[in-house]
Amino acid sequence: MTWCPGCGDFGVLEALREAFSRTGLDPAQTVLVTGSGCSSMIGFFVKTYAIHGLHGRALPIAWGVKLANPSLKVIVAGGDGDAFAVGAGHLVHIARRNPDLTYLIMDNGCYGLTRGQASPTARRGGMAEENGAGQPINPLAFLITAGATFVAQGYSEDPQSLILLIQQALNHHGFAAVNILSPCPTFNRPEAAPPYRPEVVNIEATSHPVHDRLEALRLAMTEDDRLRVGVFYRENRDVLNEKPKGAGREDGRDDLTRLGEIMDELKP
Amino acid sequence: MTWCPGCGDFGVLEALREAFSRTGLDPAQTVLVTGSGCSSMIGFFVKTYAIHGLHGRALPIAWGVKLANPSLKVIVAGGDGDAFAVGAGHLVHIARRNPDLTYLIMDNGCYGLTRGQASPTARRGGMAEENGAGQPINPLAFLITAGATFVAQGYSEDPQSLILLIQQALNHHGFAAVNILSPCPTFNRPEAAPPYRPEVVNIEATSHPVHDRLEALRLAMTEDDRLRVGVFYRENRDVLNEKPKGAGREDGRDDLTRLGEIMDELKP
Amino acid sequence: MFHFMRAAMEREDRIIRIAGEGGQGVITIGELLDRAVAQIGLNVLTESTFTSEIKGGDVMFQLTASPLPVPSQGDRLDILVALSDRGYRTNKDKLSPGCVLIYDHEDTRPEGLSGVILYPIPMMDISESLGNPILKNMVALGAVAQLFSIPMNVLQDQIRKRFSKKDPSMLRMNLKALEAGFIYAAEQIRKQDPYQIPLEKRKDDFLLLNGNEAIGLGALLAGCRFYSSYPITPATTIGDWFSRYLPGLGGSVIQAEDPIESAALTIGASYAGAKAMTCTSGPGLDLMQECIGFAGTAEIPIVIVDVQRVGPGNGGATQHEQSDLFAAAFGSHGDLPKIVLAAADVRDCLYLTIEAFNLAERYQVPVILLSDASLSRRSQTVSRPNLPEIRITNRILYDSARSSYARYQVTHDGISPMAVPGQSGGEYIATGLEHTETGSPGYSPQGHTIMTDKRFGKLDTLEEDFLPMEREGPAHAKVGIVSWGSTQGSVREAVQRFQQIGADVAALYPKLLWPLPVKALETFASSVKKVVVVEANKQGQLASMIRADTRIETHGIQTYSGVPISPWDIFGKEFIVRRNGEVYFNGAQSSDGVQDGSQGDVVSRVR
Amino acid sequence: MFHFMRAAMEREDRIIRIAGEGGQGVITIGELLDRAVAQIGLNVLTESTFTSEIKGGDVMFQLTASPLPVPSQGDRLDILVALSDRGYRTNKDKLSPGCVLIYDHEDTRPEGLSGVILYPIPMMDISESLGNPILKNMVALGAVAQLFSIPMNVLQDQIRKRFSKKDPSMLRMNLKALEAGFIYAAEQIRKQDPYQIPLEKRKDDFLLLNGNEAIGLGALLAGCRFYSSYPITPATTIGDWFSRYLPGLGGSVIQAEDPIESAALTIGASYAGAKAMTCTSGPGLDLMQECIGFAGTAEIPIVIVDVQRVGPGNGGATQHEQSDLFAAAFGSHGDLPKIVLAAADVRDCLYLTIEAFNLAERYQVPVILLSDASLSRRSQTVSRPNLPEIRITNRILYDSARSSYARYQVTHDGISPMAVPGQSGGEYIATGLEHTETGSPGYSPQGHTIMTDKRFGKLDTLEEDFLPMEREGPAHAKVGIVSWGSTQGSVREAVQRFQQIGADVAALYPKLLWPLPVKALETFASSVKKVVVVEANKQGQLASMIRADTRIETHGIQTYSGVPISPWDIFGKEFIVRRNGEVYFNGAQSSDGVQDGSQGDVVSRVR
Ligand SMILES: Cc1ncc(C[n+]2csc(CCOP(=O)(O)OP(=O)(O)O)c2C)c(N)n1
Ligand SMILES: Cc1ncc(C[n+]2csc(CCOP(=O)(O)OP(=O)(O)O)c2C)c(N)n1
Ligand code: SF4
Ligand code: SF4
Ligand SMILES: [Mg+2]
Ligand SMILES: [Mg+2]
Repeated sequence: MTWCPGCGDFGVLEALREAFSRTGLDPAQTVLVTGSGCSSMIGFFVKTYAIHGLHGRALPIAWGVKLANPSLKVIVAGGDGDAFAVGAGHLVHIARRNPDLTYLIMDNGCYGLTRGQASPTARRGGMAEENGAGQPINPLAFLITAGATFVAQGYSEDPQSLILLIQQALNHHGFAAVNILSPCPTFNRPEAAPPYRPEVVNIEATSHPVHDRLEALRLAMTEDDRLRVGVFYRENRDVLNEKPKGAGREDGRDDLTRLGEIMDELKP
Repeated sequence: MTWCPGCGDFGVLEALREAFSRTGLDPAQTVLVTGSGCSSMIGFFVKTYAIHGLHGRALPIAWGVKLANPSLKVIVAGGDGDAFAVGAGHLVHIARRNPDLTYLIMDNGCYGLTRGQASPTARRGGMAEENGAGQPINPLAFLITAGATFVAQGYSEDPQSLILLIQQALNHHGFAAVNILSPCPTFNRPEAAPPYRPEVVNIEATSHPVHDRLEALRLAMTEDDRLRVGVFYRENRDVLNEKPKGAGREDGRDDLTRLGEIMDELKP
Repeated sequence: MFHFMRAAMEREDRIIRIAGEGGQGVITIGELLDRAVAQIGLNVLTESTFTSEIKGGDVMFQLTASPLPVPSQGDRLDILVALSDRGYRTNKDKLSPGCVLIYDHEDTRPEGLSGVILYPIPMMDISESLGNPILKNMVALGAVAQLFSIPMNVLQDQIRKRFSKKDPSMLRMNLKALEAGFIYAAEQIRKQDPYQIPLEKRKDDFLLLNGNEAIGLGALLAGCRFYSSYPITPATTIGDWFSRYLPGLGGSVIQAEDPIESAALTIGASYAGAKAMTCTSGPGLDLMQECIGFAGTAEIPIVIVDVQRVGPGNGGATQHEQSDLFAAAFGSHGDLPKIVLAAADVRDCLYLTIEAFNLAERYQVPVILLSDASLSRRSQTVSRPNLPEIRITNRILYDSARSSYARYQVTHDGISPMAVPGQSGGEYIATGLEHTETGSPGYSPQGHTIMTDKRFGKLDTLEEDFLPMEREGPAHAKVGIVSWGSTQGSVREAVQRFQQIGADVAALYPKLLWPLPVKALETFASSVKKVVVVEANKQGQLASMIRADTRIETHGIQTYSGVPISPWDIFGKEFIVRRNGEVYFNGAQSSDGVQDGSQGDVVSRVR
Repeated sequence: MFHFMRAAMEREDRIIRIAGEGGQGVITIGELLDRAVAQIGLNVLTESTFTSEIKGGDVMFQLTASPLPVPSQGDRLDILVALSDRGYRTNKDKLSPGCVLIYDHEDTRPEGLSGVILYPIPMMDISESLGNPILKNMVALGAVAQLFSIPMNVLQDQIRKRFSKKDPSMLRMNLKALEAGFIYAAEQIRKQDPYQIPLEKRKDDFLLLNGNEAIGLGALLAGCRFYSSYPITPATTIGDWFSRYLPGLGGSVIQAEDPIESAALTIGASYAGAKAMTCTSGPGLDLMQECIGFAGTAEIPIVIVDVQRVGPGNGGATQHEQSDLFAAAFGSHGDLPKIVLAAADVRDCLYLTIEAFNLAERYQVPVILLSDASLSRRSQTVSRPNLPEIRITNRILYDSARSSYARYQVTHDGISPMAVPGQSGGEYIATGLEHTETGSPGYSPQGHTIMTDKRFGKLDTLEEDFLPMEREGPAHAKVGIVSWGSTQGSVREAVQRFQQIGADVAALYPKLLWPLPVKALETFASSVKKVVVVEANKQGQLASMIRADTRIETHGIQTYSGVPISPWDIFGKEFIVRRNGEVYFNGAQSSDGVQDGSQGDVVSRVR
């Protein structure tokens, strides 16, 4: 089991491995949750705990993992289909809750596994165009509006920036999403889909005001032939994956005592 | 079967009826599609064709109606839960395809029918707050980013503006959404939820540049105690509910001829 | 068959029904009465119906109080309290000679009731004289207290508990109205009926719970520390329970944005080691089927509660039906092993929820617990659980001392140790693809066969492990009833009546419905001449499953009217009782007259 | 039992298998061969397997060509073409004496094959000498053409059709490689085998289709003018079909963003009057269950095709299984009437799709058509449908001349006229809530009972209306096989073999699976001594449904290995054939030796 020769996902895997090792993640304390798709196979290629296979539900599964054990490092990875087609609703709701998760979206503008149909991010003029496609989703604008507190864009062919972006995402406290252009040479070939051999611009070099949501949106919505790589938006907001504040335990009473109290309340 | 006394949905129903009659809609040519929720009961109170009851799926059902018969006027109505909770994924995808539909969202910040839990638009500090709610969805920013080509906000207690907004939405060629603040006095009482007895500002009076997406987003994201009513954003874009361009029929050949040709292609 | 009715009426239970419209506070005074009567030490069982509109619509609340356990809502009334004329009219058919009617003579004019004892109370007048027309219900409650000797201090206590948090003036008004009703009844009504609420102090320590609360309590006792759901009637209040109590136990509660999300969250939480649950009703169960299939394939234990309502589609959100059994057992595509349990009463809601977690953990499968609309709001007293006695099962964990680990190892019983994130050396991938022992995608013909057998093989010992199942009646009987879910109560009551008249009827109440407890069913069937399956659905879903997996011929009593099956639906309609006390099941619904049992061989297979 | 095998080998069909790895073009040359052989007028049937990885993984393509109709993929090989050593090794067990092996001796060294005729071809060398190592497959195809007399001009034609749109240099290269293979075989290989592809011209006009294309064609012929789906293997290519042909017929095709959306779109389109369909596989079917329940309750006709794959969970996307029957019949919560059909071959895919639309329109219910992974890519020839002969049913429309209209009117047969938007006076609300005749929410006990009976009552006449069902074999037999879906082909072939040896076996192939065709099944069962249900799933899903709804005792042959059941799985493994030609079913899978039929009474109920 492997990807096609030249698949962008190889680059993402390499960058992820490198970022893991630089960040010093303990595989036993790390959970990588993926959905379904070529890109979601990445879970089979790492040595951490992992979950694979429910198309579009990687994010809520991952949030469930994190809620149950906040001490784990939880990473979500998968395709643009997983993130923006079936999974769009979850992304909208989980981003705004800002759990401490890292989401790596491997965006190839198509459904690779099912042989290349247009995904919601399919660029106009690409091979993968289908009936009634409409205007594509702008992944970065989508994530910023949804309420993600760290939004970046990477490129599988630009490993050095990508490693740094993944590292920053892993270190961000809150919901960090990196949309990674990761071409599918089999179904969405560079010569057919112009943005797939793009001129790369690293926005870190510019003076982009990374804490300004509207400026971030403006930049995200700027569409030309160039691929902007870097951190578009960043914010500090309450993180919601920790167990609810004021939760018991701290007061030293054990479960049995608490359960007894609950039952006392249930006397008529 | 009716709504609670004081429910905002009465005002929306009145405005809808008035807008229908001003627009001169033919009930036989009009389909009102709703989901599930108190607000979705509105389908039982009109004299048009209607569909009711699949929570969160009103929009794709409506689009199906329109695709099958583009000559119909198709209106979608329902709650904030229907639109932004279960239905959020559909909204994202259908808005960007810009079908010729009118969507009236009756936003009460809660799930009225199931007795008032917080919905994704529940304002902070309202009665309806729940565990892990996170930052609420900003309906207007959501709609604009998603790609709706007409985005407005109304208020059930401001019938005159509301009628005009619904009329404009009905006349818009493309996906027109009106988010209507429609308070639920039973579960989300004005005194508990500050935005529910808001100071109303009509943005039509200001010089808001309605075709500028970023300015529209800026205005949508401006959050204070005032309720801004009016058209936030408007755009002309290809409408995708018509049958695919270049579709047959025009060439005068009948189905039988075409089917015969298709079968010819299937000879080995 | 009137003599059977009389026999039933000689019981010591009292049934009081309050009827009116949405917004009148029917449920409020019903619940106060319920709590008061329970507090003084009686067994209670409540039944209520209303529609899902928030305001308006018929509402009724019924309370049965008895020194003995109350099996079901019964099929008669002793006392009807009509808060409105509509409340009176929709219920007057239930009034038989000897019944009491309490009503407001300003709006209601009872006519043509023979032998019914009438107690008119000017509820609206009194309420308005206190300055608030909304207090009618409390006036009625006061009158009820006076007429049937319910201690006022207990009622006042309950009212204080309920209203104290809200504004104190409300509390005062309500207490005043209660008293006004009491005084009016004492001064103006001459008691003509024999009913009193007996004052018996229960000696055990007990709780008062409805079905949904019992599920919540059961989950907490089982060790559930993660809960997520999306609101849906009649399951919603289980979420309220967890929001109230789970954070205090260090657990997490998430109101998800749709049922799929809640199921996915639950799967993630369980993978991470938490005991996790989600609750829903039919439409939500449909949406969760893909997640259920994933959990089953990846062998992640989860508990799903389905509080059934009228289906199909959105159906009737507040109404009663037992029609999700097929969907629970067969709904997710492919060959998927899972466990389906059904709760018959509030006590079951508590203990079967614990069992659901135990089974999920032991077998690493999705466990679906079926409850229903009636049970969700049925209030019953339950002995206080003794915490140390509760048996808790936890999943078999990977032993990190071992050198190599294959998550899906094919073991002798099919159950493979599970690693939990944090355990070093246990890193594995859980996948919904068919897989090898280590979790890699595995597409070989042998592989899929072996893994399918492994997953199903886990449940081979289930019927022996899981015993809860009740049988009652004689060891051999002409007719053996099989029933499930809350219908059990009415069957139990019907069986009691059959016994009173010396008729030969036994009953079996399975709690494990899937995989079907074949041995127990066949043993039961071999002890009776005819098996009659009683259930509240059209298709005879359990009967169909029994026929599929056993050699038993089944006859069916099915109702699908949105209200629970009553004892009379069983006792009265479908059985032929001969003078000598012998009883036969008459398969043909429309047939009447006494038939000989030997003619009853016509099989009423239910399609 | 080797003599049975020999009997089978005397048939006139030829089975050629091409095996290799993903990316080698196995499927490409398989399809070219298929089309060429079909074009010269033979009956064909193909079977292929591969995994869902895009590159790499085992791939095989098998073609059976015969002057007679080909019922199944069979269970033997005549010719194996190995494009790689792995392709050789995974298939060598299939080679028996007299078979031909074509391989590249540079990478493959066949050993220990007795009696197999070896034709080594230096495919890679030749390919590389043409400047492109990717042409190995075409070299092999050329050799095959030469060795088994497949007319080169026909193959060249097919290659031109396939490559002409792509770059012309590709086309040239491929033709060159074909020729090189042909020449090499002609010059270097001495033919030792007796195989030739017979040249028989079919007289009828015929099409070559796979199962998914046949579904697409059937839908167009039925009048389907709206299609939406979300890609999912093995259903995806049905979407490709509609994208290609439906717009030309004025219809709409939407690639939805998830399976739920596609089902909702389909419902809306049908409400508006279009015949509408969606296609999916198991995980998508799970997600659609809520929509299916809505359509059933609101009585909106829709057609859902489920191309089954290995389940549960994501299972195996490209692999074969028949395990979604339970989910199709019972998956949506509540008591929901619906119709489930299953296609057995490519012809069925075409005509049952038409039937699915007819039934949906007539009964206003959701109709689920089951196909499967094997069928989805099985290529077969089908006589060209005669358009004017195809019977099309349309929904009963509201008559706008009438003065009043109640959409859900309770009629004698339960079918109520439907209004379509645009019809004045027909305005109504379709709702998933339980409702009255006019569509208002209706919660009365009588109301729900009546409407449930109405919805189920619609299907009372279904079994009489819908006849497609085949029976074969003697009028009375010792063993009667019931089978469904594409397993039918292997059963048919097994029954032919039983007939050849004079054994007493009949078979019934129902196409309507739910509601179960009870009468036909019982008539069949009464004509045989034992009923054996053959299906590719673990639980014996159809067998279970038959036991539930009929008095038939079933025995089961089930495989669940991800590949189709073969004739030998039926003919060889589970039956005991005595010297006199009598045949008994041996229920116990592990038993061996010849048993007397009278001992076979042990019931092998399938759990
Ligand atoms: C419910 C459901 N629908 C459809 C599928 C089929 N499917 C699997 S992956 C996939 C999309 C893959 O696209 P993407 O997520 O972008 O991943 P990629 O293969 O492009 O990396 C689809 C449609 C599925 N597994 N489950
Ligand atoms: C699949 C599914 N989940 C849950 C429900 C229960 N439900 C019905 S309406 C509703 C939310 C109502 O909120 P909203 O859409 O805002 O409408 P409102 O009642 O506030 O007008 C819910 C959760 C359902 N009908 N179906
Ligand atoms: S199909 Fe595309 S996305 Fe999938 S592995 Fe191949 S190149 Fe990568
Ligand atoms: S509950 Fe709220 S939204 Fe529903 S009808 Fe009453 S006031 Fe309106
Ligand atoms: Mg992709
Ligand atoms: Mg709402």
